[in-house]
Amino acid sequence: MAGLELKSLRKSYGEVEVIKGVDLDVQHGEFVVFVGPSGCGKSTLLRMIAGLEEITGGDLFIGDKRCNDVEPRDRGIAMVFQSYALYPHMTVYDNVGFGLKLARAPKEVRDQKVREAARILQMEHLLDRKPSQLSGGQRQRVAIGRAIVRQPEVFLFDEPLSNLDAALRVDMRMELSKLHHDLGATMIYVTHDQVEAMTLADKIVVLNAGVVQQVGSPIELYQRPANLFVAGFIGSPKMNFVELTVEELSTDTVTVSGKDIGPTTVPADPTSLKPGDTVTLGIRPHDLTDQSSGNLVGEVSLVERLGNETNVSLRLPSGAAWLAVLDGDHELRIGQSLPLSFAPDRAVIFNTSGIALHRK
Amino acid sequence: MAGLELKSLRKSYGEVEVIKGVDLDVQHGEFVVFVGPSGCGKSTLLRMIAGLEEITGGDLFIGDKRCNDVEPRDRGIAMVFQSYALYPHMTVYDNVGFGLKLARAPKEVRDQKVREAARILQMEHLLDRKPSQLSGGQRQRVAIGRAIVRQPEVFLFDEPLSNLDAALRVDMRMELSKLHHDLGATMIYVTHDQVEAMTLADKIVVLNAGVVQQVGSPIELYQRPANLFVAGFIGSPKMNFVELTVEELSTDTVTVSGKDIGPTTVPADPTSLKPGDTVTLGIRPHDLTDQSSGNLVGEVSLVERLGNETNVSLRLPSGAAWLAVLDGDHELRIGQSLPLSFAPDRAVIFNTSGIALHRK
Amino acid sequence: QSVNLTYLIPSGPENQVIADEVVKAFEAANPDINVDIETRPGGSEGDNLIKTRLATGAMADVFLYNSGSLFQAINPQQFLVDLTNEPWQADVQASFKPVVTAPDGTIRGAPARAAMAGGIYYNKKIYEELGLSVPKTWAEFMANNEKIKAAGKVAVIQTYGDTWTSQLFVLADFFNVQAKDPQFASRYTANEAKFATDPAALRGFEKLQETHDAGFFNEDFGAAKYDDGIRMIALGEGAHYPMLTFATTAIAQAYPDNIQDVGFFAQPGDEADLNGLTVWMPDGVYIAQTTPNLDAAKKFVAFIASVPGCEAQTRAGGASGPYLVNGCTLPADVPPAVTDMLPYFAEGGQNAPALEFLSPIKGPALEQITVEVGSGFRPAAEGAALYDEDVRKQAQQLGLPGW
Amino acid sequence: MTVLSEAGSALPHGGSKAIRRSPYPGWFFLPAALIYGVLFLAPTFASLYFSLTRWTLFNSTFIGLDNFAQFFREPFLVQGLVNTVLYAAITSGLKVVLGMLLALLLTSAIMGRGYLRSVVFFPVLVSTVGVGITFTVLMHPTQGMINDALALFGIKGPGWLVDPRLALFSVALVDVWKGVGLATVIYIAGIVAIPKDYYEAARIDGATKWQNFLYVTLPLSRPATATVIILSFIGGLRTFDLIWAMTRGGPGFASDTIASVIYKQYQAGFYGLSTAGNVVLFVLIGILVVPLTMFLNRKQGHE
Amino acid sequence: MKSRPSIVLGIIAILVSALVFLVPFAFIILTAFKNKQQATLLDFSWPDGFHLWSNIVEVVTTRNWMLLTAFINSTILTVASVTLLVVFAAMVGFVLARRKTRWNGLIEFLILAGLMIPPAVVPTIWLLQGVGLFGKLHGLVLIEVAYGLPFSIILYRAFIATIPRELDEAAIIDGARPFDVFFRIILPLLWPVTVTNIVVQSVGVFNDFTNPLYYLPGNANATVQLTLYNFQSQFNTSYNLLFTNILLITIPPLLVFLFFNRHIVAGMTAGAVKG
Ligand SMILES: Nc1ncnc2c1ncn2[C@@H]1O[C@H](COP(=O)(O)OP(=O)(O)OP(=O)(O)O)[C@@H](O)[C@H]1O
Ligand SMILES: Nc1ncnc2c1ncn2[C@@H]1O[C@H](COP(=O)(O)OP(=O)(O)OP(=O)(O)O)[C@@H](O)[C@H]1O
Ligand SMILES: [Mg+2]
Ligand SMILES: [Mg+2]
Repeated sequence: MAGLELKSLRKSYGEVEVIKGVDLDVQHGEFVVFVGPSGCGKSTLLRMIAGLEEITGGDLFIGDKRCNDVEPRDRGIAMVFQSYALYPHMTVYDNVGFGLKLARAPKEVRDQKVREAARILQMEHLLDRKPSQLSGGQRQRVAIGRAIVRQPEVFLFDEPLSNLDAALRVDMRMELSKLHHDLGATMIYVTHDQVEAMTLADKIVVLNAGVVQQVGSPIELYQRPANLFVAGFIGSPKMNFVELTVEELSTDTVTVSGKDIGPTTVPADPTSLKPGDTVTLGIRPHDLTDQSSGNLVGEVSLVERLGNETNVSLRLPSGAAWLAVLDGDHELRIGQSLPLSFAPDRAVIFNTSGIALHRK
Repeated sequence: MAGLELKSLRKSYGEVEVIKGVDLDVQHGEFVVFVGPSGCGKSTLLRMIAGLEEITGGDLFIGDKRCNDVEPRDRGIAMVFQSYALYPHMTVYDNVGFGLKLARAPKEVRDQKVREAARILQMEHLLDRKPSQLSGGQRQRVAIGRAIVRQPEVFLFDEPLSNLDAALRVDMRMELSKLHHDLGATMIYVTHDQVEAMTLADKIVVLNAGVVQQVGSPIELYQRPANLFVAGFIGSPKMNFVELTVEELSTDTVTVSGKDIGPTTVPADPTSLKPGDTVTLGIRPHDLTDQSSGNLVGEVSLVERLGNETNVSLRLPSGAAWLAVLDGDHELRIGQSLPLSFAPDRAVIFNTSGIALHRK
Repeated sequence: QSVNLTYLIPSGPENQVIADEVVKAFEAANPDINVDIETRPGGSEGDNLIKTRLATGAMADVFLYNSGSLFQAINPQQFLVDLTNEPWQADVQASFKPVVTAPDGTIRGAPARAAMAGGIYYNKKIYEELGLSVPKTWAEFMANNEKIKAAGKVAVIQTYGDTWTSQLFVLADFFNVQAKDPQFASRYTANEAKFATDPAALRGFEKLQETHDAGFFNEDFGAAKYDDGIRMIALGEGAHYPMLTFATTAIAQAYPDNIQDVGFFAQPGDEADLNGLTVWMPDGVYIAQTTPNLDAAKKFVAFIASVPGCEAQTRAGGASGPYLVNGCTLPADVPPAVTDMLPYFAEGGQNAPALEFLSPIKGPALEQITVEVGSGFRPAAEGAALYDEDVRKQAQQLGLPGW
Repeated sequence: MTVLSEAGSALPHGGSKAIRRSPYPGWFFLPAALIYGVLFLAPTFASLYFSLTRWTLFNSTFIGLDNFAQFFREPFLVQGLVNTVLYAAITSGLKVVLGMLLALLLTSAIMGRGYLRSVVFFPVLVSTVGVGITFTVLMHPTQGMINDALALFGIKGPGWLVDPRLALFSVALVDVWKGVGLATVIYIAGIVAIPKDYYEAARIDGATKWQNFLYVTLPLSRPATATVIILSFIGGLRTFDLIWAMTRGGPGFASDTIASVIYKQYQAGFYGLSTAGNVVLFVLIGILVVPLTMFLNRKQGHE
Repeated sequence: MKSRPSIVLGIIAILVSALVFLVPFAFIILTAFKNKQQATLLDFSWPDGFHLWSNIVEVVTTRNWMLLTAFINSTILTVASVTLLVVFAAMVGFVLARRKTRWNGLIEFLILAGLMIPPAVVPTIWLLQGVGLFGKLHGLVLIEVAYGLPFSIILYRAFIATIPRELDEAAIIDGARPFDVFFRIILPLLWPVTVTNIVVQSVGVFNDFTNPLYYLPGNANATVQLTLYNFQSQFNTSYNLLFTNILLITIPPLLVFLFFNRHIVAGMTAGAVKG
């Protein structure tokens, strides 16, 4: 049984505090994904869980044991380092098998497991190479291989697929998902890839500047972001925001309007609002459709045609820069004005502190 | 003027040939993206262009000069290494300014450029740190910074954004695009991110196992892939394929049918085909819609709900595993059968050697 | 039941050869005793080794070491076996006994080698050629040098490439010092006489300076080595070479064809009738207190100090001077340099032990000072004064009274 | 990259008392500490007592600080001190510079590399005695090869070892000749440890060979430089064997260093005095070397 | 760009090295070819005859083949002490470089002290006698280890910084005990440094003269440097034999160097970490 419990965990490098009190519960067998902007402390948190980074404050429980001072070796973890950290003097085979060798696994078992991992990672032909003879993505796969052969209670993955091509990434994602399923191990996974986060996670943890912003299932985070940060961070392309003024309140809707958008009634929790307040309305680029009878109009400033969809950058009358993702291929002129619409129930209202006011 | 010309460039590491005769023309000011599976030789090619890897065979022209044996210094290039290769003994500031220092740029100019780059890369607060005190993404940005301050004729980027979060990645993509625009420099860019490739490239080069598969504009590659490999590689999720039999040929259509799909007439070049031949039909997951009156039916094996769209994995009657990306959020049961349809002009026909038979 | 003895000697081929021969002869006479020869560095490195091994109780059974002041410095009373009452002491010449006598008056050693002297080798051919005769006074010596120099030859060979050779003019002058002041040694030991202030003692330094200032030296005197000196004197490349007489063996070995050309005389003093030789007592052999084989060791020492012992030595190394054991004779065909020495030892001849056998103090920096004086870097008086300082340090370190 | 936790680090929270064992365990010191402590440190510190005595090895008399007083009265102490520092500075300076250059040459793709490496290292292997004799011969003022060679160019060579102004420098040069191979192998180890990525980055950044050296090799071979400087500087301050073999501190006292003065005292049997001298030399070296090491170790390139 | 060996530079280097390094060497060889008389002249003359072989025979057979005994002793001494030295020093260097504690300064000072103070011979002998190691080969081995440690530790300490700490971490996560981290990761990656250490220390121990002289007396225990004294005394030296001997005892360390030199290769840590 290896759930995890983090209790106001803190970490400072000298003066700089990079983890500012993180509380988190991870159930045994859960697949938890950490996301957050570059430098927010994801790797640090992972390394603290692994026992590689001294914990400055707070408590870490693995299973039911306080593990602040337990040696990494005794924590029952495996980890894929962001920097790979391959043993340069060993072949791929030995790199992958090193953990098993240390655990004194019989040679045949080791051999079988290493080959199995190599198969999963599509690197059977590389087993005799040294890390210096591998491409970036191949090295990354070796790093994954090293972790997965060990079948520990807890897996820690630090951006394990960042250097793989799309097809391989999809394959690997599936393999990891399968592994998770087969082993029933707890997995903690750092990624910048939204698709990965969305598809793999039982639970996503959004970090920003060392603070947890929201913890929830992928769909929850996407549909009911807790605050502006999460709203902006989850979902790609990013959610569009515009500042509006509260016009009217009902029990579970708020009517807002502003320079860019005429009066629109959005489902929201109005309790903390009063008419005249400034709020931010957020709407995802995918939720915008080009419709002549739209509730807003933007001037096209950039068009990216991806084939099956078209990304349109727009400038709203207030000057706000928005993005719309339109289905299919559209030929648009830069400078032309484009009327857009959205379904109000797709929009989210945030108060001035950035807290989302979801309908209860 | 710094176009590039690669003439049957080859590279072997001992026995292993990793670049097997690459021909490529890059115009001055063009933005070329290299894509290809992990280990296909992208980095090697970049390093050959940079002059870091000895050229085993063929000729490399930069501008109009044969550069096989020219020192990297004299090639007028800047490069972002896949492994960053930051100078561990220098601060971020010095890392970024190093090239300028070597070029004996005046101190003020250097300072101004370094700070400008830091601003662009959102790392102004990190200038005094050593690389070892940075997170993975921060290091990557330093690596980018080091290249962009130098304003060379040719930029070489090796997966420069792979470790950045989505938001930052979008920002950086825009900044690179802007830089390209402002400097008019030639850029060669390796990425695994389809969106990056599609949005940035004037021209995409698809590599596989050291061989160029296709060169073309993003939309061309997406819509008219030259072969099965490109078709499968470009576009995410991957194109679905199914083997069918040719039923009928007209001047510019081919009618195919098979176990999974009833007779369908697809626009294609029929010249090399005759009825009864086996061909492969490809259709992108995004081009599949759930329609009760569809031309095929699959059994749902996995559902990934991303919020704005839903990825559905299907098993066709023949056993082929397909994926459909359906707009919006769908609740589907695993095991249920799902009828799908596609517009025939979205489908691509490949002959048995995997060559696409596009209508002329 | 055979006994194993270890015998520690200074290294070097000639020492080795002699020791081998002695041991061979001894073993032939005492088949039940087996002697292993062990070597050690010579010079001060050797002094340290000897002291260290004595101090740590790790000394060989029998060892060969200097007599005189160095002997005193190894605490003979504490570490060496008392040999006063050995029967063979009767045959040891009386002049040797004091230099191996511990402070308590017991004799702790036996003579191991032939006696040596310090003086001046000269090349007989040059002397013949220029019609010179052996000088009895310093003035005559300098006059000879003058003539030799005028003939375009090197008058005095100096070899400061081996610094120790530079001391000879000072050390070999001691007979002359003693002749003037018989009490010098004891006054010197008692901190009453000084080289710088005693005119007779200062002469040694002055002589060195004079010969240098007169330009009598070979051009490369600063770099030449002892071996060069030997060659030059043997081959007539130079006329005089102040040296210890053990060089005779070396010359005989290296230049057997020229050994007849090399003669020897004592370093002249200022008066012709006070002409005598400064003598170096031979090394002694000693038995360490720690030996488990005292009887065998005593037998071995007795053998060395016996006629068969010196015969074995002569067989192996030739003769370089008189042995201090009664009954030991030199063969008839000894080289002229040895013959030249003998009169000083004979009845009526004049000789005196070198200062280091009369006083425990010998400043360690003497050779460097004499190099300086002999190279003209430092005047004789200053050199002597510096040496007095050096001597003082030594005396203090020895804890002698009166310093 | 980041610091692993250390044993016994004070934890702000109570909780379990389980001592976290460092991955860098203290007991790794044990075998070395035992051997070094027992066989070197203990006797050495014990012997410090003898610096306060008049010591013949057989018995010692306590004489307080007299030995130190005597040591500071040594007639050529000041000159010896100057010589010592000069000698150490020259030899270590040249070893660092030449060692670095040779190592650069010998790690580059150069014809005959294996041969050159061996040749450069060869002098390290030859016993000091042999080197001493060989060079006294080569440096002989009238028959020496060096002066013969100079004579070919019409230069009258100096008396390398005979001229009191030159002797120390001549010995220093021979010391460099003998020791540069050692510096070179250390540098070679240092240079090969530098990942080639950095050179590639620098080449792309437009570095010339010289700049490559200045900004990449030099800073990143800092471990080697630090080692070579410390070892050769301490070595230089302490050596006497080559001086002893070649000039015995001469001519006269011209090439005496503190170490050779001490050695001579030791050879003369002044054991207490030489121990006192060693204490003085130790303090002197400490004064020079401790700040130097602190400086050299202060900001290591990596980590 | 081109990795073709630089020929011009190579030739210049070879010529210069020949002049600077081989001329003195030539002197040693020439002298080894001469007979005693000619060798005594100590000059660069061509040997009058070929005496190398007879010199070798004489050198080797002198004193009951003492040189052979000495070779065996020196080899055992060298192999044993260098092995211990390398392992123990690397262990200390490793922990010292990786773990920062407030004791580091003191420890480093004590190590430096080993380079700064000459060992005290007599107390050491007393000590060795006390523990029964005096005059024993293994006693001398320990002495050599003790005296060689500072150098090796300093060398290792400095170089451990060149190994990315992530590798330690990766190994720790893989379940490595400190011992494994050290022997399986650190030590192999420090191979060039170890080679340097081996070469330097072997030369030092093999050519050591003072320590065997004091701590290991006795003919049966002679080491190679001591054999030089067979031909050299205060007043008389057979230069031909001395130099032949020097030549002979220089060969084994040279072979050691030639063997290990090939192992000093670049790029040990290539491909280990990204960033
Ligand atoms: N030194 C080497 N010896 C042998 N093969 C090598 C060596 N270096 C690289 N390779 C091989 O060359 C091929 C191309 O490597 P390259 O780094 O160019 O791949 P890449 O396309 O950049 O891959 P990635 O996307 O994973 O970075 C890889 O299959 C790699 O294993
Ligand atoms: N040794 C250090 N000293 C000071 N600050 C550090 C040190 N190491 C890391 N940091 C800082 O700690 C913060 C968190 O780093 P961490 O590596 O956890 O980020 P991350 O979330 O993994 O980012 P990325 O996605 O870029 O990898 C960063 O801002 C980084 O600059
Ligand atoms: Mg990270
Ligand atoms: Mg790559």
